Amino acid sequence: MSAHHHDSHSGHGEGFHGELGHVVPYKTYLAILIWLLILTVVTVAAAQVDFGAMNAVVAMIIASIKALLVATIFMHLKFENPVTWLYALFPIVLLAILLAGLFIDNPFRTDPQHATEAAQHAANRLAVILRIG
Amino acid sequence: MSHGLFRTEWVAGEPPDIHHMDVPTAYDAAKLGMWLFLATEILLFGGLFAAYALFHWAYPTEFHHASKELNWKIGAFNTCVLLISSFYAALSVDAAQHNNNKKVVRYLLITLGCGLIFLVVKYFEWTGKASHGLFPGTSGEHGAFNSPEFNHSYRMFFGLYYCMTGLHALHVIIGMAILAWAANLARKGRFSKRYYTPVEVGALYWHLVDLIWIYLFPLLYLVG
Amino acid sequence: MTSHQHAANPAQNYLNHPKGVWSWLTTTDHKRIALLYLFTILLSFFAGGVAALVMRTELMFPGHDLVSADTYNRLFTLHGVLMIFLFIVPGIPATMGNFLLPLMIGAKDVAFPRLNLLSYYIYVIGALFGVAALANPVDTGWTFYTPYSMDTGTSVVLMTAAAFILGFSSILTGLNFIVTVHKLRAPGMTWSRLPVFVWGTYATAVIQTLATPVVGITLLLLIMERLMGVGIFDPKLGGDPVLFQHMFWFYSHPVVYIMVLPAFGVVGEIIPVFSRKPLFGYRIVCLSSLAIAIIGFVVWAHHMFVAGISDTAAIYFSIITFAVAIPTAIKVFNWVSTMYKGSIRFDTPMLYAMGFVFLFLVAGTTGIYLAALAADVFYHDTYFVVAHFHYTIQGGAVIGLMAALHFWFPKMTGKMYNETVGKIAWILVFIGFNLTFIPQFGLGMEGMPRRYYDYLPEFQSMHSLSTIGAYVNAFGYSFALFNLLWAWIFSKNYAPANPYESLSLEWQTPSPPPTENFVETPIVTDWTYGYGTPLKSGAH
Amino acid sequence: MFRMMPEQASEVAPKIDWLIYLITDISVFFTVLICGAMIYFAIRYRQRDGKHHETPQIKGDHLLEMVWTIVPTIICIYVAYYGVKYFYDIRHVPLDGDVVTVNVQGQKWKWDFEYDNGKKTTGEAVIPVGQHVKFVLTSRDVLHSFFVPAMRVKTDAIPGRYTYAAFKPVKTGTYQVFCTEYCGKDHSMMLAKVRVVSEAEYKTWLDDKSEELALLKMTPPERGRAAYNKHGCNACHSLDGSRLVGPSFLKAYGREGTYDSGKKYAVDHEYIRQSIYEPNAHIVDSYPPNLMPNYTDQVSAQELDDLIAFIRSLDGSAPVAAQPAAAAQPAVDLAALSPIERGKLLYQQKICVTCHSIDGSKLVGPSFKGIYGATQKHVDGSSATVDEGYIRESILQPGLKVAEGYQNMMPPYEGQLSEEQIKDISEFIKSLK
Repeated sequence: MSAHHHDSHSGHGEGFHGELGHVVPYKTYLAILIWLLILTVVTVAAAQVDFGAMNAVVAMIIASIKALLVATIFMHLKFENPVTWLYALFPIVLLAILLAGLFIDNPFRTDPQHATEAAQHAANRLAVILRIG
Repeated sequence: MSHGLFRTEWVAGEPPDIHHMDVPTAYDAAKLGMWLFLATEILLFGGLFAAYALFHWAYPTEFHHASKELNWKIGAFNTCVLLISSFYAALSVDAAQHNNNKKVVRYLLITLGCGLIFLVVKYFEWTGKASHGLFPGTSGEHGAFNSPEFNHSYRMFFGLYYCMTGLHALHVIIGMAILAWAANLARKGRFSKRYYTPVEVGALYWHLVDLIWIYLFPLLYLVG
Repeated sequence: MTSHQHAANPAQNYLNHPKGVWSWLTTTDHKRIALLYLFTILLSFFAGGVAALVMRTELMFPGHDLVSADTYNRLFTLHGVLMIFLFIVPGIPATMGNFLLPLMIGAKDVAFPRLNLLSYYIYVIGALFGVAALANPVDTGWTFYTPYSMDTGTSVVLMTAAAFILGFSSILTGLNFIVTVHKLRAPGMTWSRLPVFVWGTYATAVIQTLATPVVGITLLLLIMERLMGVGIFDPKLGGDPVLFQHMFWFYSHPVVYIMVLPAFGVVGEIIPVFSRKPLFGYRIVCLSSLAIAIIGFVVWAHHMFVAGISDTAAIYFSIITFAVAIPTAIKVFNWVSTMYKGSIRFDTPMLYAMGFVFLFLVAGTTGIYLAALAADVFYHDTYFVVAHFHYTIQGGAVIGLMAALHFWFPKMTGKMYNETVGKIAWILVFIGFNLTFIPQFGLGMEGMPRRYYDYLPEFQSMHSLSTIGAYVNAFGYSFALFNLLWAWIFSKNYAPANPYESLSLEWQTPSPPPTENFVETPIVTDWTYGYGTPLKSGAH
Repeated sequence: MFRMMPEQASEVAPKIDWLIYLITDISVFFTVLICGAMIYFAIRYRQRDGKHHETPQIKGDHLLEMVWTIVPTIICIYVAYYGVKYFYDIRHVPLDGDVVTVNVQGQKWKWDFEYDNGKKTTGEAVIPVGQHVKFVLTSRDVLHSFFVPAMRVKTDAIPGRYTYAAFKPVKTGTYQVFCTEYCGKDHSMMLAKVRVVSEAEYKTWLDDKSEELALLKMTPPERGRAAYNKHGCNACHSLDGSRLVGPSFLKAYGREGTYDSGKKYAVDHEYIRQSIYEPNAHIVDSYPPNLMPNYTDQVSAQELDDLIAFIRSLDGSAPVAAQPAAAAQPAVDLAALSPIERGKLLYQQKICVTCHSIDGSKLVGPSFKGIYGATQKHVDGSSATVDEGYIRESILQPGLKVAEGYQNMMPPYEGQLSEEQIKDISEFIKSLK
């Protein structure tokens, strides 16, 4: 903690000449924008190819790269002190914990005795879909 | 000597006189405060993403099928609009850091314009869906949305779709209001490289809105 | 305020300057906002207490005594919502946290004073929504479980909106405190010199800010469910009611740590002062506050062991829940060790703190039953759980709030309350509370389910005992709070700046403090728990 | 200390009780230890006559901190292990052995049980001792929870999904079942019984078709009356025109008119079918909507026809309480029985049993147990001691004195019971101390 002068009454605007925040060159912003647009095209292209269940994961990876670019450069996160980093990442960790909690529960609920009924139920729903589709 | 609640009088380019903080602390505090608020927004949308992830896993085929109803070209266009608006929001902060209030106003206006385009495109998309009977309370060739016969995973996909895009659109409107407030101050030449917190805070909020859409677009339109 | 000067009561302080109701309603002074919160939450404490007494009277004998089944269900919901969302969640953080945080770290005010006032008014609006919901009071329990909360005819939408708005106020308070502790510490006030109450409030603020939005979106989805029929929680439409429970408890377990962590902080402040001894293992006590806050986020599904979650999830959450017991046990050991070789005075705050240690031991150990999977299958949703969470919330947080109100009363009001009356009130509260909830442990062990309007005759004796206890408990609280109110208005016994010779920063400024808190921004040179003479063999 | 768990009736109960008593002993030990230390320090180091004495500035002790971190961790691991181990024993259902499966349907405020051979019961499940039983739970409306304290088992019943509660009973007897997930107004009344009986008795009970046989011999209106009682219609719809939660069935059939909302209605076969399967389709004016549960998968088509026949029979011509001939009742020589036994027989024949229990539990009407000689409070605030005259009047004109907390539902038995029979019934009630 740098020592701030203690007198509470002085230290108004006119006394301050320091630099506020970090200045990022124009070219960097432009490069990031172009990268973002390219990645949008990539994500659309990736969606046409059918990776099966992996589609969602691929889409999320690309989206996360774009999000990282926006956060670090556009939002100056790269030049912030560690506390801001902590509170930028904390919600992502909590979201991961919530998802982990949900996905340790729902997929493991099948009760062996009732697998037959569950399968039958899913088949019925599929039939309804095909008629609609 | 507590101030009046709203600081009306100010000196162009000079940070306001905050009685218990000096200028760099006030700037850092404002940014940390906004980052914390963005953390709560991420968690607010996080709850929706968790629900979506769960039902995407539970009904993969139905969700994929229902997402075919959405026009991904409009979604892609909206994504680009928001990315460009995010670019100009970042430039407005850069302009403020170079004491150029006129550029700040221009860039903010471009950002607000992009936001408006986004909302208009979203409005037409929603009304389009409603006419196909995919909006709660309506009926179309798929049958009435709220009737039991209506295929329930369609209802769930579109229920989630409207919740997510609706909440996101609300945040776009809030973001535009903040940026408009900052643009108005910039028009009066309020900012300089010693004081531009409103622009910085407004831009941070706008980037978050763009960030959320970056995740919404593939989840809803492409993967389904 | 009588103007005649008795003890050194400075003419100008935050209470009497600036004057006028408008100055109170538009104040951005954290001390005044703390008092505004205090009166509003004590109002809802009183209302919640009355609802509890009516319920306990109904349960005195089996069968219909006072109210119908439907009214009983609305009463226990009202009791839950009032006590949790309106009283204890803002409880210590918004009142004592607001008042003490800036004082304890040597700041003039919180980081965003106007946001602080805005949080108070958002809280008031939320409370008004709750009052509006009284037109057709909700009968779903404070947990709003679907699918019952989706098709009951009571005003669930209004009450969930109230809870959402109150959550928003809680977020903004948490946000304010985090930025304040990071940015506004006085020079020299490093993290290892922060008082343990500030650590507790900081850990609480982290949970407030990061857990509340999830319940916000859950309640919003419940409203969407009722208005639009989205189908996420509705089994008839393919949704999953257990998903609601997951997202609800993801917030509602961390919220119990929002309630109790500040109380840990308060006890950590009181015991050293009245034992004239440094807090034992200060660094570990502070880190255990953060540990509890972090672990609090990963254990929520121990509320759902029998709710139909998978056995694998139940096993995982049961094991990880035990991890919460460790830091809590460490805290209790450290408090008791602080009293070793102390010079102990038994003022009312010390009595509340010692009472807290006993009550929280019972609370903590009964938590072990509910964490052990096989035992929770039997105890879930029985009166054992009711007794457990009343021991943690009332025995923990409310007794912590009472301890704080008594300990910092001279600083807040500049007056001393009547000690003997305070002690008598404590005895009543302590006996009443135990008399109310020890029998409920017995009911739980015999398998009586909770939220029951009518019960089998064999449970009757314990219920009657519990009802008597409830009245003694209620009388104890009213007596204690009345004593404080009386002292504030009529007492002439003005308090010196530091009646208990505490080394903490907030006692170094006059009481009641001036609006600017400190005439001269303090420079902190030493640890705030340096009581007693240093040991010959250097710092132990 | 604190050994208060209910009786151990299932195989897993002793293990769980051992774990609970283990935690109890550890908790009591540590609470006493720590509070004892605190009180000892308080007394030993108290300030004497108000003067503060010198105290050492002890800041901490790393060894102590390690001890009281490791010791609780070991205890927690030990308890957690047994918690998980016995949880496996609770949840484990042997796939190979012969497991009795009972389908349980929770519905607002009653439990329905259905066995593999189609036998259905409400409020009571009969299971054999010594065999693993699996209750497969689901719910028809909101969340419920199937809790049998004596068996130490509890699982939520979730609509739209199957969950199960399984145990192996080791003792015969009747055990209480509670609903422990809040489910609305009568959540505290949603009770049931699990009766554990010997293998042989369970077999005979399961194949006991007497109830179905009796039904076949009856006429459709009589079967309709049985369905009327079995499905609990009597709780809300009276037969004598008096208004209860729902409209009375007396002279209902054939009634026509328009609701306040202007919609026309005619009570015919279709009206009754809709009202049973979609209760909100027709809401009679001044009656509250969405209170009547949906009976879609409970009232079979056959029962629907019987109910319609029964409702059509209530056109006011035949005396309301046309009792069904006690078909399979062996001709018993009444004179040989004591008044109390005769009273008990009448108590069953005149189906007082459906509303008045004799074991103290509260059904539609007050329980007879211990009622004789007690002062009974009434809805209108008055009260009277229950004697023979009171019983006589309650049988003939029940509407005059309605017990507090109950509704005026009892059909008048005027003209169906002789004076002598009424005297027998009151003797029987007097004998129920």
